[in-house]
Amino acid sequence: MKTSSKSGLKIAPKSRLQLNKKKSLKTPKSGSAKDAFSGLSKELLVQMHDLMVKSRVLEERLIKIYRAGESYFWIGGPGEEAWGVPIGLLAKVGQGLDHDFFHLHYRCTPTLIALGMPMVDSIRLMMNRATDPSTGGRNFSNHYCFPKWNLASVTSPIEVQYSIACGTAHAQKRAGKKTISIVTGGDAGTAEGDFASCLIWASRKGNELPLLITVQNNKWGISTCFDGQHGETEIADRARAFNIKSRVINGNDPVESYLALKEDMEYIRKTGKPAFIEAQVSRLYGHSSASGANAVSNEIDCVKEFEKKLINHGYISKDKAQAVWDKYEEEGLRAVEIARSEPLPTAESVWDHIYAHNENADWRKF
Amino acid sequence: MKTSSKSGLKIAPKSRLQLNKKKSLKTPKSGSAKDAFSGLSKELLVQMHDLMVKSRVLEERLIKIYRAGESYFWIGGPGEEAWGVPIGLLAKVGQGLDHDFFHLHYRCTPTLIALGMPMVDSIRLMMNRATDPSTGGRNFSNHYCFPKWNLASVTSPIEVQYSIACGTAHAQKRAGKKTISIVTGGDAGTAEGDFASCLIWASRKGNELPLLITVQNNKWGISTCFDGQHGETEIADRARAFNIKSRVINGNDPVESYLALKEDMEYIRKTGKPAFIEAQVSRLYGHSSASGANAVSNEIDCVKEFEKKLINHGYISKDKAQAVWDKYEEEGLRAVEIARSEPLPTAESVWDHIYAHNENADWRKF
Amino acid sequence: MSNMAQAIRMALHYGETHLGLKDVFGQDVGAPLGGVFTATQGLKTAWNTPLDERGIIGMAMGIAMTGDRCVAEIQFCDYIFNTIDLLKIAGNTLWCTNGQYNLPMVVMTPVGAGIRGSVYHSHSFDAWASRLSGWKVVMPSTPLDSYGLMLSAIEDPNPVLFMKPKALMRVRGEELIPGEPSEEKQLKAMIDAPIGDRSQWKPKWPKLEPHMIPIGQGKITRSGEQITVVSYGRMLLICNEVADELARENISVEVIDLRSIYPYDWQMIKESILKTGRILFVNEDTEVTNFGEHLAYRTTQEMFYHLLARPRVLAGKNLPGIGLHPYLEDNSVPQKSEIAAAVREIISEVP
Amino acid sequence: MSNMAQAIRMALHYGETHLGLKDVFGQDVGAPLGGVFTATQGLKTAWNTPLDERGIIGMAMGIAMTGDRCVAEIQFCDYIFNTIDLLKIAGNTLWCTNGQYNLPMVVMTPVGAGIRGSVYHSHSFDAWASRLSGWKVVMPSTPLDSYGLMLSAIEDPNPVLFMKPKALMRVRGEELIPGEPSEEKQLKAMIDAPIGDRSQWKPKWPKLEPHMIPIGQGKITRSGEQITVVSYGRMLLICNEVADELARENISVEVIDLRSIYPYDWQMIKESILKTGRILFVNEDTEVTNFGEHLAYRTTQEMFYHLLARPRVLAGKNLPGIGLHPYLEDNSVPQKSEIAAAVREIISEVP
Ligand SMILES: Cc1ncc(C[n+]2csc(CCOP(=O)(O)OP(=O)(O)O)c2C)c(N)n1
Ligand SMILES: Cc1ncc(C[n+]2csc(CCOP(=O)(O)OP(=O)(O)O)c2C)c(N)n1
Ligand SMILES: [Mg+2]
Ligand SMILES: [Mg+2]
Repeated sequence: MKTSSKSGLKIAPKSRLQLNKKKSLKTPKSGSAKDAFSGLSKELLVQMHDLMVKSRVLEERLIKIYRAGESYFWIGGPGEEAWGVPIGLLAKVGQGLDHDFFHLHYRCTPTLIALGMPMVDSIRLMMNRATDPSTGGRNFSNHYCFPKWNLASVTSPIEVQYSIACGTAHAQKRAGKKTISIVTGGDAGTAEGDFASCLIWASRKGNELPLLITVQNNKWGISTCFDGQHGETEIADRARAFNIKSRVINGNDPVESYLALKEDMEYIRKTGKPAFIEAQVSRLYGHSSASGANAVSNEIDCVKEFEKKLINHGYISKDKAQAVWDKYEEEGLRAVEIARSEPLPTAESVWDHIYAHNENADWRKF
Repeated sequence: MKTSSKSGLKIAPKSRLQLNKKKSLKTPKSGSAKDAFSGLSKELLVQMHDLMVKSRVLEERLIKIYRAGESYFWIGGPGEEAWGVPIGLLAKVGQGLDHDFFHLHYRCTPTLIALGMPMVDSIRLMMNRATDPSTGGRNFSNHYCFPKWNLASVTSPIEVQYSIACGTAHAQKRAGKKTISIVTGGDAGTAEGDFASCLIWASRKGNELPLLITVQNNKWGISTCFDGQHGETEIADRARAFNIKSRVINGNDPVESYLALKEDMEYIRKTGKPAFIEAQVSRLYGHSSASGANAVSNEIDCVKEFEKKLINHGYISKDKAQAVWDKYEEEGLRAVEIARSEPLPTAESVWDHIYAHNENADWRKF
Repeated sequence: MSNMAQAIRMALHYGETHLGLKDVFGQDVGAPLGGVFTATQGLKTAWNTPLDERGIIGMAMGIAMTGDRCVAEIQFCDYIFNTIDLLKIAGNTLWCTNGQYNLPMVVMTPVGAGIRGSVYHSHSFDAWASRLSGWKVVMPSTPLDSYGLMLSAIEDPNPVLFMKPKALMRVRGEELIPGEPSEEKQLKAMIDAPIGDRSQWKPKWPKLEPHMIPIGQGKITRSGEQITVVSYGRMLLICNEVADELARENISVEVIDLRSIYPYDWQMIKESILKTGRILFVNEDTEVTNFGEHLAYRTTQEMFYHLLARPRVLAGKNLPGIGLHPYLEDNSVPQKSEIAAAVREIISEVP
Repeated sequence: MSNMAQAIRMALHYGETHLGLKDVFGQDVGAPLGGVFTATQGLKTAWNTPLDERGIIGMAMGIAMTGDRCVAEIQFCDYIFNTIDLLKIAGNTLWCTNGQYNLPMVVMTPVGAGIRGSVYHSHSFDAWASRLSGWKVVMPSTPLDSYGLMLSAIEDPNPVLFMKPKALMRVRGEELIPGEPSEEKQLKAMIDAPIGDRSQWKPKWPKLEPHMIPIGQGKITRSGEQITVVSYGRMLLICNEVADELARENISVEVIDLRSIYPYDWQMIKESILKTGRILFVNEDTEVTNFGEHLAYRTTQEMFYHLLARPRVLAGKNLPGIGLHPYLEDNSVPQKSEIAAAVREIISEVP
């Protein structure tokens, strides 16, 4: 008998878990391009496309790194670009109570890209480099942390971010700078009590919190599908019960996402009260590398759809669009090379940062 | 300095915490007595009055025992008689999956009385006698446990009964005997995640549970009042979000309680699906002995109100009513004497019943 | 002299006026009650939360993430056990983020038996807490220490668990809090909420002075030569009593109030053992996988050749709970007589 | 030979066909996945729950209250820490009701490091679990033991925590499960779910025989004379390897697979120490307030005058988490070389 410790975390690696779930593709609305994109400017649309592609290319690069055996585990956000990018674009970004706070789950690469994270920083995390700015090689891919953007550390335990977010929102309300906290998470995770806690603490009459509560509903929790696990018609109904402004949107549409997020962020800043958005999104590479990280063919690909629509309406040419993909493909490749050449965390460093200012926490040295 | 260990648990003993909260008393409806009591039979009404008085007299006896220094702590259910007695009367009572299960909180004396618990058993618990059938002198008053009635042990930690109740309901559904589980708890406790868990697990589409979920809303959690802690208009709104049959009732009215419980229990037995009732009740002696166990004057006393109504409608005479109080007053006094003469738990018994069949659990004997 | 509840209240007041403490919150922590042990009466930053321990810890973590200082209360440590995952996250956030997010938060919670509190108002938490890496963990035994440790806890950039021995909340100290009026009655009139209607009441705070007790520093409460007894919280006071009683028989007991469970004052323990050669660790948490066993194990490892007797741990029996009747409770957690007996036994052990 | 995942699956199948097991549930435990480690594939009683650990434990407690048998899974023990209060209640219900309600339930959960699982797929739980009074706690190191312990766990009238060393889930044993076909491939064809569409798949179960391993019984996996090494789970296999390697140098190591953490086989440890005089406890949970410290403390108390060296504990470092990069993980939990070094050190200690 032999213990295996070489391969990364594997969960039933080869089973195919996807049920048929192809949603009908939206055909571009007739009328002017402006109408088709609800009046959003061409610049913004092209920027969103650029960021969505960048995020997608990056995630696919991470998967390739995993497949090449240069990382132990992949989890990430392909399928959430149309939803995640607008969040990063719309928030008031910076450090401290004058800015918005982010409490994101592990599919948040699109938001990070929109915030300005260079690809290499995601790859450093994926490849557990000492230079990984989020965790120093300590944690899984997509477990980002950037205090300079008020981005709380992404945690593996599902849903805990929902109650922590109430704390930053509370401090923001007290500071009075009209800043908000934003929390994201999955549909299955709403079964944890922390989701209910968030709704409760955010909506206390007279003590409401400036909190944008969101759920990315991809209809899956690993292998378990939404149907059969939920009694509520929409997850948003649970927020409505608390008299929270709530809606369900098509998170595969960046325009709808942008407009809904914009309106709700403004509402929160103005009223100091919470809002809730359930965004229907896709999960384009299955749950994680543990389930194979294989591309699925029966869910909407928001990046491709959006690109097609931009091309159809003449906002971008096919070639220009392709060039965006190529540009990031190259950036990704270069980033891998950079990361590969960087140092690994040292064994002794495990004792670092247990206490602030590296105060000793090793009892052998008390 | 000296450590004090003689007095029982005291919480800010002498502060007076009640805000003004007197609700308007209902005057008896005009019309026939049958109408006034929604068609319930005189026998049933008189029986309910009898049990409600018995429960009240018992609780007031427990408080006297506390004041006399013969117990360390009191908590209980004066103010929940109109709600708790019908539960005990309507359930299918017995042991095992052919019968209903009870998961009650610590104000459930009325239900226990309706189930047939003799006063002395409550007093044995209050006085920590070895003969206490619920805990053998190990736990606080009102922490009842009677497997012969499928009555799960009342626990101190708030709200955990809500998820445990899903388990008995699940086993009941599988057994197919149309029996149900009943769970009760307070309004403040609904902020715990377990309340949400219960709604989720009970209402899963296609996997619904035969569970009567209830909340006794007395508008208080110790010193904290309802207002300012809740965003939902009614607690029932939270159950509605899960498409659970839900309603709010006046739990100070035994007739309304009886009819609502009857209808909902039948609905659950028939459909195998959950139902939710929020019952508005009073808390007539404050939270517990820790806050003084003093009678409050600004909340409806459901026993007195019901008795008045019965007298007004000629269902019982003043004298007969008084006789009920006297009968139980005397039974209570006798029961105290019985309990007082009974043995106390022994020091060595702490090692009993850690494992089933008293298998040794003391590591010194491994 | 103030009792421990008043001392903590004064520390929190000092915190909100001098140390940037912005929130003191928990179940029944705000007006009108001011905490089930009155430790938060009259504080301007105190507020009542929903009945949701997980929400309370999450709120504290979020506040700490913004850099604001807060003290969150779990009403009884008996009810903290549904938050262990969050406590672990609070303790590992700095480490997981490679030093980026420290969480300067304080969680306070009453612990221990001694008030006939039955199964769910008698739990201890020190053994559990000692397993929460990334936290600092303290437990005072006197009002002055609770004042000093609370100030240090508020100032500390790390999460600090402040355990309040509930049976000591109304016990008065022998030392004045700096700034406290010397008259007990005067203090009471100034800072205890009145009986009855409190809606108009406001405390009159004394002019308090800072008094920081560094986390990680123990205190020798009785000097002795023959044996070292290490304890904290409620048990510490009993150990003091035992030492005083045995002193009358010319048995010389050194008592160390550890005060901090993590980081702990190993140097103080070590020096004392070098002197006495015999050691007893006393606490009331359950005995299997107990923090005292860690200290005893370490003693065996590092002091083996200095020991005149086996290191000993006296802790709560490994039972599922502490029963209500005194016969049960008293046979579940260490009693004075048992501590005295253990001391005698260890002293009479022939190496 | 089956691997541990298959062995557990077969035990659960035996349970549902012979021991009245009615529910096997948890996140992704039912079809189509059958558990993140495939340990519940093809079981007729397996079902998927909401993503709610507290709900899972509550459900198990309720089912047990009715007398029905169930096995609940927490997907990774890293996610069990929000249920400690419920686990405590499951453990104290019989005691609190003075013997009235026993809860015959099994909770199984993967534990430990060894798969590069980073902070939240590397936690251990044995030290924590040893503090849950009222529970029985087991951790197998081989497929056959996991089969036998699971059957005993299902039959036991008490709550039993069954820890699955996740790094061993795909490791094959050296002994056949009674009834298992001798051909590995044949077993696979019979009970492993196919790749791709599984909607029509049904397992063909071998005719399994009962094989009960009493909870509380250890097993000597290597006989030796110079030192006793006590471990369990993943670490046990490494201890075996160390014993085998040192045997080549004529160092004689006795290895005990404790298998049950509570109740534990003290008689076996004691007898072995009487023979060897030297003892090392190995586990991968964090080292402060560690179950090994309890065993070491007890050894010091009861065997002091038989010891030729200080009892020693080798456990995980007291860190907030286990980092992803191998350099971090390998410096956080005991490695083979460290175990071997500790053995050499203890053996060379001069009494
Ligand atoms: C508390 C907790 N329980 C279990 C897990 C294991 N786990 C990781 S992801 C996942 C499914 C999450 O589903 P959902 O919330 O819908 O998010 P999605 O992955 O679909 O975006 C589970 C069960 C976990 N990480 N944390
Ligand atoms: C988990 C938990 N937290 C805190 C407490 C302390 N506590 C006991 S009763 C109570 C208030 C309960 O209020 P509610 O749920 O409304 O029930 P009520 O007492 O009003 O019937 C609190 C906070 C507890 N018992 N359990
Ligand atoms: Mg999902
Ligand atoms: Mg209430």
